[in-house]
Amino acid sequence: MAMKERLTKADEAKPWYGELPVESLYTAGIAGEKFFRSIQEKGVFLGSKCHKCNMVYVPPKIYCEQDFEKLEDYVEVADCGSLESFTCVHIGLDGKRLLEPMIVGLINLDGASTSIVHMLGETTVEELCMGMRVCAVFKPKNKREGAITDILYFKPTKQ
Amino acid sequence: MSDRVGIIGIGATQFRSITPDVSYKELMFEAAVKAYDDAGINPRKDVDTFVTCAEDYIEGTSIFDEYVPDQIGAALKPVHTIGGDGLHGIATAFLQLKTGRFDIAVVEAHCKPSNMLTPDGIEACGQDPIYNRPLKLNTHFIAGLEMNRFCYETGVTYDQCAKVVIKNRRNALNNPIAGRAAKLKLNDFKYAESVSCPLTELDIAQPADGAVVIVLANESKVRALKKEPIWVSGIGWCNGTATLESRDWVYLNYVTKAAEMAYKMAGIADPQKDISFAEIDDRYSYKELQHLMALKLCCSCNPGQCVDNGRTEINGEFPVNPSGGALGMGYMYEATGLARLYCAVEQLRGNAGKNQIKNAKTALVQGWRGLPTTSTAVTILNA
Amino acid sequence: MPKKLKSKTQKARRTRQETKPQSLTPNLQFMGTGLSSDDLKKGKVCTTYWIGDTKYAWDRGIAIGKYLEGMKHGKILGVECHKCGRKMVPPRIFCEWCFKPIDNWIELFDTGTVNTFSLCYVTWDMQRVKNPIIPAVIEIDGASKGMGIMHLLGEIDPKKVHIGMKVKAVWKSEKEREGAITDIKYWKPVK
Amino acid sequence: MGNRVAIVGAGMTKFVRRAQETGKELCYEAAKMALDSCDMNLDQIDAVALGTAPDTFDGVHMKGEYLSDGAGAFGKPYMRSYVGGGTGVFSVAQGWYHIASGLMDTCLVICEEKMSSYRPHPQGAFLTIFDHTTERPLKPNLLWIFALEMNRYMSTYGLRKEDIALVAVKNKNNALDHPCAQIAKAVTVKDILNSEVLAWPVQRLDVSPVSDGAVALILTNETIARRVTNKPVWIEGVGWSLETSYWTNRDLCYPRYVEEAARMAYKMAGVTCPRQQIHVAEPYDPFDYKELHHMEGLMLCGKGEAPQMTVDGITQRDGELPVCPSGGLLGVGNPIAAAGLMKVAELFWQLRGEAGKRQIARKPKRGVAQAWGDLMQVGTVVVVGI
Repeated sequence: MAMKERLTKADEAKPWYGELPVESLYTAGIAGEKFFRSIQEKGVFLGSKCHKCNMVYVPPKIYCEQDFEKLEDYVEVADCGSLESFTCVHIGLDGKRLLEPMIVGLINLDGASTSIVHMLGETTVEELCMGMRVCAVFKPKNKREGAITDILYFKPTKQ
Repeated sequence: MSDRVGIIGIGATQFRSITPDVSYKELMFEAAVKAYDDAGINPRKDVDTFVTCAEDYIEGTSIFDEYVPDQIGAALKPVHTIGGDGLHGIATAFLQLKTGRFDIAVVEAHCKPSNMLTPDGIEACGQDPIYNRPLKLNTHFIAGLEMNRFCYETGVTYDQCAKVVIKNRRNALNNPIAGRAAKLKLNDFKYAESVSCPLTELDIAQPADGAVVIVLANESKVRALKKEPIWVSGIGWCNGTATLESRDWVYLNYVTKAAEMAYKMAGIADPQKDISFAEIDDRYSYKELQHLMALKLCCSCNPGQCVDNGRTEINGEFPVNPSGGALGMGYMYEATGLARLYCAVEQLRGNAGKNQIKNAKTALVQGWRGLPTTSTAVTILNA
Repeated sequence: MPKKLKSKTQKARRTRQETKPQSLTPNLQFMGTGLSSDDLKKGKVCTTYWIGDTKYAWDRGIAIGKYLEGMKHGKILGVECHKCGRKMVPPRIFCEWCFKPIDNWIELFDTGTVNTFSLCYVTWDMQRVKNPIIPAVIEIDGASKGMGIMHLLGEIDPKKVHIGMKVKAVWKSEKEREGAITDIKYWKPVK
Repeated sequence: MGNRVAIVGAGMTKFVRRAQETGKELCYEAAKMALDSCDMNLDQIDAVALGTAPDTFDGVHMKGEYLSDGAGAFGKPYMRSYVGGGTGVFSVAQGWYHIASGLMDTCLVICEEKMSSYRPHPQGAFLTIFDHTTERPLKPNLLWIFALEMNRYMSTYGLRKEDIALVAVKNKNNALDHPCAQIAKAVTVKDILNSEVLAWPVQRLDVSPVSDGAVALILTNETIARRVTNKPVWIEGVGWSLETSYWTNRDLCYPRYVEEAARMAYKMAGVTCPRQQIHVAEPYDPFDYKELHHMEGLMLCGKGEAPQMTVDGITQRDGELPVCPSGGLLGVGNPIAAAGLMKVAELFWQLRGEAGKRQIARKPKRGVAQAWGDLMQVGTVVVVGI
């Protein structure tokens, strides 16, 4: 033992309770502003295109993370795409089991080089498969507020 | 700079699921005393620079580096924090020693996850606040997405992932400081509760409390102290992307790049031949396989076969996590990589007891910073 | 009384004449978009809000555990290192300068001297208060010189607080004490 | 011993109270500007060293990881260092050892802070820097420790607030010439003494503002420095030191940790008489008395002598030893880590003669920048020269 002294009674071992009080207001940023306003107003996904490597970032960035070009060219991409991966989450943010599991997908929208993370709806996890076609379902226009939750979920489409 | 860097002292506490008998300072003090005793040095006189690895949210204290100097003997000395895995700390100490301005460096990492009452809530604060957090998902969802895609593309089966868990937790039975040893069977996985399919409870390394301190020195100092060091012959670290949207979910290029940097420095041409064993990150069962693949340490294109044919067992051709890994010893956030390194040094010194690998000469140690990051560090150690 | 500093050189205190900002070199362009408080309040830009669920139960451990237990009994405990001779508070199980375990526990007095203080008119989250909060570093009697703890002063006219003032702890009643630093309500001047 | 390390490029964003840009975007703007300033691109960067202070400000756990893509760390060795308020200047030391080790040829050093994210007021985040058991229950305010230290400093040397306020007057006026300044406003000693008392002796205008911003530097080894610029600024010395966290056990009137850090840096730089050999200083000035405190710790004057130097005008831009010609944190703004790095960027511009209207009269050959942080505990020092 590296220490001279130790606690020897179980009731001497006690914790002290506290928290990190963190409340934050995050701005969506320059690219995020364009992305969310386009969804809010037109129900259209915007990406930013790098003319050096042809990457189309969705959600957009003001820079290409690979070659650091400034991205100022915003392009519209489809609101449908293919399912790159999915999972069914059973544990909530509080660490407790959820009554209703949440299905999450990784969706590569047509025309985008990256894949957006969002909920999957109107489906069950058994029905899902890799590469499946899914489309965005938006909130009604008057309820949108310029956030990622303006998209309700993505749902599978029959081809 | 031809001067090599060697590890001359190691110290660690027991890794346990809770440690109500000591504060974090006392936990660090214990590991530090052991390490300095092992190195035969006095930290107040002999150490030139100290590096600690910590994250504020894990500690519950902002600017946590305020509270590190006293208990590791570093008051009024050059000390700083790296917001990284313990192995990033080793890389920092390595760089500092290589400048030729320092002789002895100390790296410390510790963790008390048992003190986090809301670990899921705390980890969620690591998600992107604009695009991911509003979905209000438990951070394990990222591992679920990744495991699903990884298994789909590589053909790794869930059983093979389960075998990683069985191997590591069994290895931990013979590791006296491990806190999560267990004897499991494949059948146990049938009843394991799903966390984020296909990920189950048993696939996730459960947290443990503990502290690790490592003492490093440059070659001339090693000679002066007449120590039998474990040499750090290669080091590499690398980042992928912070955003979930633009990352590759199967092939971890950042791990490959970090490994290549370390291999090059250590003069390793064929990692599978030149390295005797590996201690790598296994925060999640599939991660061990994914990391093996990225480190170019698996025998075929399907890393799952490495567990099937027993290649990664302690007595196999290429033992992986003979210590028990994070699955068997416990996941300790920033200290996880240092725990791997600690056990690798014990192996190379021939002190691994029942888990001792014969003729262990060269080890690879790798750490990953956990979700949602793509940040890794790799170290090559030589006896 | 503080002395007035006089300039020894010809150059007295100056204020600038020119006030027009100018860029470093003509071709440097600095980016950054400033927002007003209203821009955020009125939703002129897209934002998200998050309340962190970050709760902890920190293990008090050997040293602080015993310290707080002492508080519960109306005592201030310290520790001693025989090598450097320091009597320390708050207690720790090691001497940070000698890097060795401490030698023994000692009971200190609940009186002390104000090392420094402030009259604070804002709370921790910047709410204004009318009567100042008076934080101070109080050197505890019985400990080595300079060994203080941070605490609050009370029962005193803010104008009369001064460095070097002798103070005494005002404890909560035995029933109210719970083993916390707040078992001392505040420190009041000793006559 | 070691390889020589040079600063060859610098970039920064404006310091603003609330930035629309995300932290990542601020990082990008500063990094891109730094790269452009020396005609380099990201491919030529071997490693990225990031500095940023508490995660609670940006409100992101593992903030270093979160910022990585904007900081140009994709596929690169990347690490975040952290010593509270001292981070900004420390990050230069971090970049230095990356290159001095011989492992890297070039390193992008970048610091970012977005304090405005914290609600309701960024000051609240500082509650959590105190010890969770022995101090936080008293609901301490960040201003306390400064007020306690300032009071100790004033009473030890018998100083008046008027004389300390001169620092704020000088720095806020200097900032009028800084294009990135958040609160460029001419003030007088009277304004400061009449400003709201927050935590006596600390008043509203004694304090630097909370800010959002980012700063970046490009560091290279000697060979590359000679290739990309004809005006490299050399990192001659770095030093850092962390005092005990038992701050109530220390004498608060003198920053020993700054002295230790300065000694380390001066030794490396071969500086034996700082007052003669240093031509321009950028000590950390989140509060006006702090500049004085730190000038003493940096051994630019004797203990308790900094106020007289200020009164004598020696620290003015056209004085013998200009101090904080940038405008410092008091004038330009205080996005914690970025503010520290801004000081090194200022020295870079001053030494190259590119500081525009802020250019100091005497042609400086060597400068020192210093930052401070934690519980009045850490000193980080960088000496640069041409």
